[in-house]
Amino acid sequence: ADLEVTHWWTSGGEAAAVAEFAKAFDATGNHWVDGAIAGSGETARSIMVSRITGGDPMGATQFNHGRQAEELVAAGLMRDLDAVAEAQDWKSVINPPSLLESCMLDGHLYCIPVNIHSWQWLWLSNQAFADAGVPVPANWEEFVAAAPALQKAGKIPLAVGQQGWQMTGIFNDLLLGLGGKDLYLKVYDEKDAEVAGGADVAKVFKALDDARTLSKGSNVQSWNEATAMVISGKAGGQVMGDWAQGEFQVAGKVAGTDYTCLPGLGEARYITTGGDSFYFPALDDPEKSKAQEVLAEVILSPETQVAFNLKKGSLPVRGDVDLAAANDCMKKGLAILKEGNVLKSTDELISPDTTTQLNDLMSEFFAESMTAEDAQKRFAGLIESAD
Amino acid sequence: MSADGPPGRLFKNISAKIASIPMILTAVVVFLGGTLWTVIYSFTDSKLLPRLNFVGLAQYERLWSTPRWIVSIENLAIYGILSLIFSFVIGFLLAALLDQQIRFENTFRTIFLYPFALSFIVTGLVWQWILNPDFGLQHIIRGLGWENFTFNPLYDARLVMFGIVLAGLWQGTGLIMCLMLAGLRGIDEDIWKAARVEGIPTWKTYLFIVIPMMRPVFVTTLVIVMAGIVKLYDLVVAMTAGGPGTASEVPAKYVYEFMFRAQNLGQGFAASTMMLLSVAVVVIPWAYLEFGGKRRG
Amino acid sequence: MPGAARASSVSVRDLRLAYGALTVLDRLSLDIAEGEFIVLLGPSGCGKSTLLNCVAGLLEITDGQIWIKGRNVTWEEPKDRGIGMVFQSYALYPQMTVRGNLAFGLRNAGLPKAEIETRIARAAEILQIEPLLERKPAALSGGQRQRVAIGRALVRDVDVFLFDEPLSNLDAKLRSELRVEIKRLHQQLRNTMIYVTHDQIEALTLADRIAVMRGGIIQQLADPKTIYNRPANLFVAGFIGSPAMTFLKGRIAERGGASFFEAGGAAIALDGYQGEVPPAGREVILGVRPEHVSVGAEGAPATVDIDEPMGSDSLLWLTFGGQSLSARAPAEHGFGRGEKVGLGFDISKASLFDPRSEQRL
Amino acid sequence: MPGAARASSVSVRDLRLAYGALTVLDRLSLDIAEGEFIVLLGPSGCGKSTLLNCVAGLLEITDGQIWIKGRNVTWEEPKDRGIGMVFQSYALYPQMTVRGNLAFGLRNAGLPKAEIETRIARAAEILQIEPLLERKPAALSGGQRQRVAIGRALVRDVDVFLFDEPLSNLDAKLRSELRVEIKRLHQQLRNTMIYVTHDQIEALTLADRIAVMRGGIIQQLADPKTIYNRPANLFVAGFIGSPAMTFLKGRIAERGGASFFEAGGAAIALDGYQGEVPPAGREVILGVRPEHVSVGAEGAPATVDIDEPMGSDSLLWLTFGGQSLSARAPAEHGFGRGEKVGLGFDISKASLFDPRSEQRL
Amino acid sequence: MLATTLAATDVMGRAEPRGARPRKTLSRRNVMLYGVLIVVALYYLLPLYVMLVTSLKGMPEIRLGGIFAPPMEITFEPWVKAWSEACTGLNCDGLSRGFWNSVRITIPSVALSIAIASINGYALANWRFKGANTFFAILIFGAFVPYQVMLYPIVILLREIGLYGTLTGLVIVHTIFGMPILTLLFRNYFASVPEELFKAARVDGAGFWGIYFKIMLPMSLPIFVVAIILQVTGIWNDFLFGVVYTKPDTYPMTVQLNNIVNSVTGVKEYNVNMAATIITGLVPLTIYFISGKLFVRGIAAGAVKG
Ligand SMILES: Nc1ncnc2c1ncn2[C@@H]1O[C@H](COP(=O)(O)OP(=O)(O)OP(=O)(O)O)[C@@H](O)[C@H]1O
Ligand SMILES: Nc1ncnc2c1ncn2[C@@H]1O[C@H](COP(=O)(O)OP(=O)(O)OP(=O)(O)O)[C@@H](O)[C@H]1O
Ligand SMILES: [Mg+2]
Ligand SMILES: [Mg+2]
Repeated sequence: ADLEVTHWWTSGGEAAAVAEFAKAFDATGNHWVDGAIAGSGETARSIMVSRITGGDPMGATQFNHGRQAEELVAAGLMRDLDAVAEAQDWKSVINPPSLLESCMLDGHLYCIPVNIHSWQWLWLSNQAFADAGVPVPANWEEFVAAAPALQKAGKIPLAVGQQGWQMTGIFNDLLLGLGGKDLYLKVYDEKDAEVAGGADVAKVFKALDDARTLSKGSNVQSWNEATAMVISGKAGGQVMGDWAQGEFQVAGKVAGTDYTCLPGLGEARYITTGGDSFYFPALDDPEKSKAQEVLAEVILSPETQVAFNLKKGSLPVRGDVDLAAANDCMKKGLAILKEGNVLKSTDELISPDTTTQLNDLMSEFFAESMTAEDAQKRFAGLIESAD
Repeated sequence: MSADGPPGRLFKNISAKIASIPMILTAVVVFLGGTLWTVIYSFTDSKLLPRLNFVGLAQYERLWSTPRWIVSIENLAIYGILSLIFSFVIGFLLAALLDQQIRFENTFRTIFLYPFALSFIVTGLVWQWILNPDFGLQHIIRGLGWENFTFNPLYDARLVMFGIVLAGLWQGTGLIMCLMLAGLRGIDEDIWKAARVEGIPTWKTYLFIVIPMMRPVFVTTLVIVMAGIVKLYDLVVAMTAGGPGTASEVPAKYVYEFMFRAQNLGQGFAASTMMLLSVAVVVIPWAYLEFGGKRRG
Repeated sequence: MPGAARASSVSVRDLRLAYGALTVLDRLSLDIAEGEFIVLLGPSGCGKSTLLNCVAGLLEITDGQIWIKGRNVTWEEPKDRGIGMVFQSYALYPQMTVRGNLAFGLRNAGLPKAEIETRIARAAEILQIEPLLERKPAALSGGQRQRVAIGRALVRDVDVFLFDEPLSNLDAKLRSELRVEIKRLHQQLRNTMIYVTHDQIEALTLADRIAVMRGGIIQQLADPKTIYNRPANLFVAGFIGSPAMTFLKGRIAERGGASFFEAGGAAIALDGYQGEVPPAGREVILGVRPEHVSVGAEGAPATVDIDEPMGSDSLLWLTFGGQSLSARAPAEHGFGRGEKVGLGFDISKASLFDPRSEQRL
Repeated sequence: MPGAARASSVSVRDLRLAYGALTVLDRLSLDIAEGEFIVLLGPSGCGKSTLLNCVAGLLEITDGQIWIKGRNVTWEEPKDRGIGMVFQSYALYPQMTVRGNLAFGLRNAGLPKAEIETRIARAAEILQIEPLLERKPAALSGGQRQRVAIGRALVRDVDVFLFDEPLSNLDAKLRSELRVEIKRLHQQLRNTMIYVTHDQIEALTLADRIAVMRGGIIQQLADPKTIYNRPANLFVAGFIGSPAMTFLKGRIAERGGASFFEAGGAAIALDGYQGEVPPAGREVILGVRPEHVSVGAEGAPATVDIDEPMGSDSLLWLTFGGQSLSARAPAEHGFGRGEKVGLGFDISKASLFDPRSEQRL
Repeated sequence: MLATTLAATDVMGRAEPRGARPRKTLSRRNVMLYGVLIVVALYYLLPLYVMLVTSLKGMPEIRLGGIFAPPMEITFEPWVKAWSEACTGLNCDGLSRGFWNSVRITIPSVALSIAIASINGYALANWRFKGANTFFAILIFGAFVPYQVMLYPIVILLREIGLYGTLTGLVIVHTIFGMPILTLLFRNYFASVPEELFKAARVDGAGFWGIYFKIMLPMSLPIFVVAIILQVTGIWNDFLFGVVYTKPDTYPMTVQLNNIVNSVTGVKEYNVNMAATIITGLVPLTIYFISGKLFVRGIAAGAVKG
């Protein structure tokens, strides 16, 4: 049957990756109707929610796993996948298991994770540093230290797209990288406002202040434009999730020689396991319902997982697949995953409402002359009222 | 009353009433109903889906303590005042110039009007590009030798609203000009002659005689312009997405994002209610003046 | 009182005005004496307003000259020509009070405040609009508005007044009242006035001389009595007079040394005709006004068609010699349809026209 | 010919019409006989059009009844009332040809094609608009448009014609022509006609009976002669007649058994007055029309102010007994300003009014 | 030019002013007037020029900067790409698909919204039944309501009447949101039609619809032109409703445009974006250029009388 799938994977690497899903699904005799919506997940999600609540649901849709679809599930608009999960024994193959947990509500499975995305990467342009005559840094401190040289060479040290979520990403990475796992969990899991206003987080805000200084002059909007600056050597580096990998790949760059990736910003070797997942709205048409199950199976099959994640630059959700073809950076990520140094992503820990407020705070901080102290004060307040 | 009394009043003009059903439905169900619905749900803690769990004024308290909302309001005020003033002034000036029996009037008018045919998305895109410091105006002028020339409104929090006004004016003044031109053409030729015979300079004639006479045009124009200002959204999204930071946020965007992105319908509805309230404050007295009297229509 | 006798106040010389290819006025000349009241009369579209606007300087002329008070003003701005103008639509500034309307031009000319006040007071007194000074035009009746419009010209203290159909937006009663007022105003001020109208009653009551225009050409320029009693051609004859002059087609006959006008078997003696009676046999048109036809028991026989009572008297529509003819009779009579009557003609007030050239003979 | 004598064609009973709080017509009753030509005359805003629209069914009345041809039509649609209506601005459908305009109502009524053709042909013949049938209104002159508008009412073959100032947009000449035509039409068709105007000449020439209105109230309903010669009150007297009736304030005196009107030292004998002369000492207003004042060398002394020539005769403005008075004189005379003259009054045509009640005595 | 100058001196040479006052073509007034107009016109044309020029350049040339420079080498590649090759997700057929969808959406929406608004305006201006003005005031209030506010109630409304996601639903949404301003225009226009015409038609036995179709409609060309222009522009350019109330295979052109513009593969392909932008704007622009004169006339008829 024809199944419309909505998602916001429209950049070069993403589109190539999603094509793998479509290919595999079409091979089963069904037809993947592509419903890509450009302009970041924020635009797309509002449309998806409207359509589902409007009574005209698509066959399947992307969300970030976590709490974005919580209420839709609670309202009975999504179907559960318990039967398929049982048959395919996903419980044992999905790694880390926390991924499946975040798809569960009241003991039922409502979504399937399709990949693991980690946010904690610093991407560096080897060429930019060569031009500036300094060695490629190995961690955040070195990066900050190298910045003046980059600036002298007419480069922008840190490329940042002008969207709140990108800046929040930087902050969270610094929080986990410089502050460590416990601090991260205290703030986001326990929502401890005192800690959020405390000295440890103050250090993070200091670092964020540096990042702000280093990013002056990056006049781009979207994340992949920022990545393009790194690729072309106009900027020294970018803090961005592993999906940036896809852009380097599409541009034909080789990890290690053309660019360098530092997971956990080269500091603490932790990654968060956010990622994308697919939800399946409840449909009346039994034929389509069947197709939904087929799609779920196909997405999680080992072959598709490998093909998809190689293109996307993210990590597969199955522990049992072979990623020999993976490049340098991916292997670094896989290694951390193996070590079990994984944490829940903020998407799973805080509500979209809080996320939005956080994004606003960060974009304000980056755009204006707000002091680190003020920003922290507001951050603490935000964590206090977070849900 | 006469012996064979009047037929039911309800059936008087029955066709007119039937034909007005779409309008009545739209007015009552969509605009009035939708507004009421929005107001009611603004007192709840609805998240992704609306639910009637009342929390009193909590959403409003939060709204008015959110810096982004305050910024949005300020921005709308800046944009509103600037674009009102400039679109009226420029629109009127252009109309006055075109009214001088010039040659190529059609050509000029078409040039001034064509941006109106484009969507805000397109307008935003083009101006974003022209104002882009690395490609656009700033780049060009620096290239011409003024190395220190800086005109980078879209990435400067203090100037960003002006950049948006610039694009908004480019798109909207053509229509205003058309309205004004129509108004000017509606003014009695004799008034001009009378003023000339009295030796009143042209500018004075415009200022003291013609402009005061164009009140109805100004009212219509005001309605159209204000409606556009309150709804300002696409242009901002296309040009700056609210950035840098939250420097170019506007209320409509706040509403949209809280309803759909932040999945906090209650907050979005509270913000909508505030917007509707301010609109009502403007529209209701106007409607009263316009239709309240015993004027025809 | 021909214009040449007095100093010429306004003089239009060989005026030509064309809108693109359309020539509206061609080689028009007109001399107006100091203090004279000239009325431009003619059907709609004949170029009256155009001529007035040329004099005012509101239209750029194509060729020719315009002199006012001995000065060639052809290239001068309207405000420097020493003219005041009153428009059909009043053209009052709606947002100003009456006082504001009167003062605006003066203030603009930089007159001192006291002087402005004096002039407004004088004009308001002349026009009796003192109680209205603080009202806005919207709160005035038609006649009051017209008076303010005149006042606006008055305060400018000019020598030449131009009126473009100032009364045609008003109803009949008001029109006749204001007509008298304008007449009085002229007698009081003795300015030169050029007054455009297509209402002949206005023309006849107000004018020292009337210029009857058609198609941009002045057909006749003369005092009202001459225009009324000795119209220069068929057009002027038919245009002036209400109810209109009746035209009878016929030919000249001579019987016993006396000339007769003959038509459809009926004959009218032509002695006493003011002008040259053409030779017998010539085809002519006889024009005779209703009030110069007397209806009685005796005279040329005719039949009554309609008796239209008009208050003070009645208008009779008759058939005379196979042609239609109208006559005025005292209202008392009351004639029935088909009644036979006899007609008498006052030939000294009638006119004979050449059917081809349409000129009076 | 009072309405009661014949079958009543249109009957308005206790009509009340209010726009919100503003009552325009209040308890107005009017009976119109079959075939009668009624003119509603009155100043602007007095409610003439309102009354006509009520009869036509275009306005919803507040209270009262309207009967047409013995049928209560108060609640019927305009098209079902058997009326035809002609409007001031012609109200022709601009996008249809003349034929289309005439046919529109008939087609709406579902008449067969042949019948429509016949009726149009007949109306076109009566109104002499056959050559215009295929033109659009924009290509017609004012008079032709008016004729088409009448034709549109004509083809509907109705008993009652309603005219709302059908001639007031036309110029004087055309107006007088069409007036005659409407009169002819009425004589030919003998329909009931209700005709609104504020032009008294129209009223006087056309009407069987005139209803003079003011402020929504009928002041006098009578035939033109009565209205003209014996106006019911000051308002009617002043409103009818052009140039207007002159009013002189004074009081009644008795000398030698004869009653006199005295004002400012001058006296006018009142014998022959049509009506009751009040007792001596009573304050009255004497109304006298200009044409009932004769100007000569002898009579009551007066001084000439203005001599307004009006073609066939002149209007003299005089000072008589300290008050202003106008008189009509033959145009020949020519009086100078300040000239002393003597006046004669035709008292049988004059009226005396009570200054308080303003009613005729 | 020379001839005029000669003629002018000739006139000046005469003793007395005669005929038209000599005027220099380059008088100060004209220089000012046309100077200002031309400068402003340039400001208005600049973005169009930039769009056009950019859309004809190749990416390497764009990277050189100089957005105002004319293309060194004209290429139609970006146009082809924008029309039929640009990708969004997996769909690589550019704007071409969206074009026909837009046509399919625009035509019925324009037709229905104008039909309803003109009937509303007519009923309001000429029939004036009780309470009509109240509804109209609410409607005008609706003109100010940000679309985002109504998005949710309308989603629910359409869901309840089962039209969500259908073309009919979208047409209804456009009709609803076009109604306030259009009704205002039509009402003002019909109110300026002489009332006597309307009365004459009633006496002639035409009813509500008869008068509308046979009398009012044929007289209203200018205002219909204005309405059509406003609606075609508004609906063609609409993004929000198009994206919320349609599905991928019925996405209008603007959604495709947004997708193309926001789907960045490496660097932004400005030339393709500009080409796509121009192509999208072509339909409303054409309508403008064709009917500019009628537009002003219609505006004069519909807007000026308050
Ligand atoms: N601006 C113009 N362009 C072209 N032709 C014009 C213009 N103004 C007037 N005309 C023409 O010039 C002629 C004379 O017009 P004018 O206004 O002087 O007539 P008028 O005698 O004042 O008529 P009315 O009694 O209707 O006011 C008319 O035929 C008219 O069509
Ligand atoms: N729609 C309306 N609403 C309120 N008042 C009205 C309306 N139409 C007319 N009037 C008032 O009713 C009164 C009578 O109006 P009507 O039109 O009947 O006068 P009229 O005698 O026909 O005057 P005219 O000679 O100017 O046509 C006027 O005072 C007018 O202001
Ligand atoms: Mg004129
Ligand atoms: Mg009336």
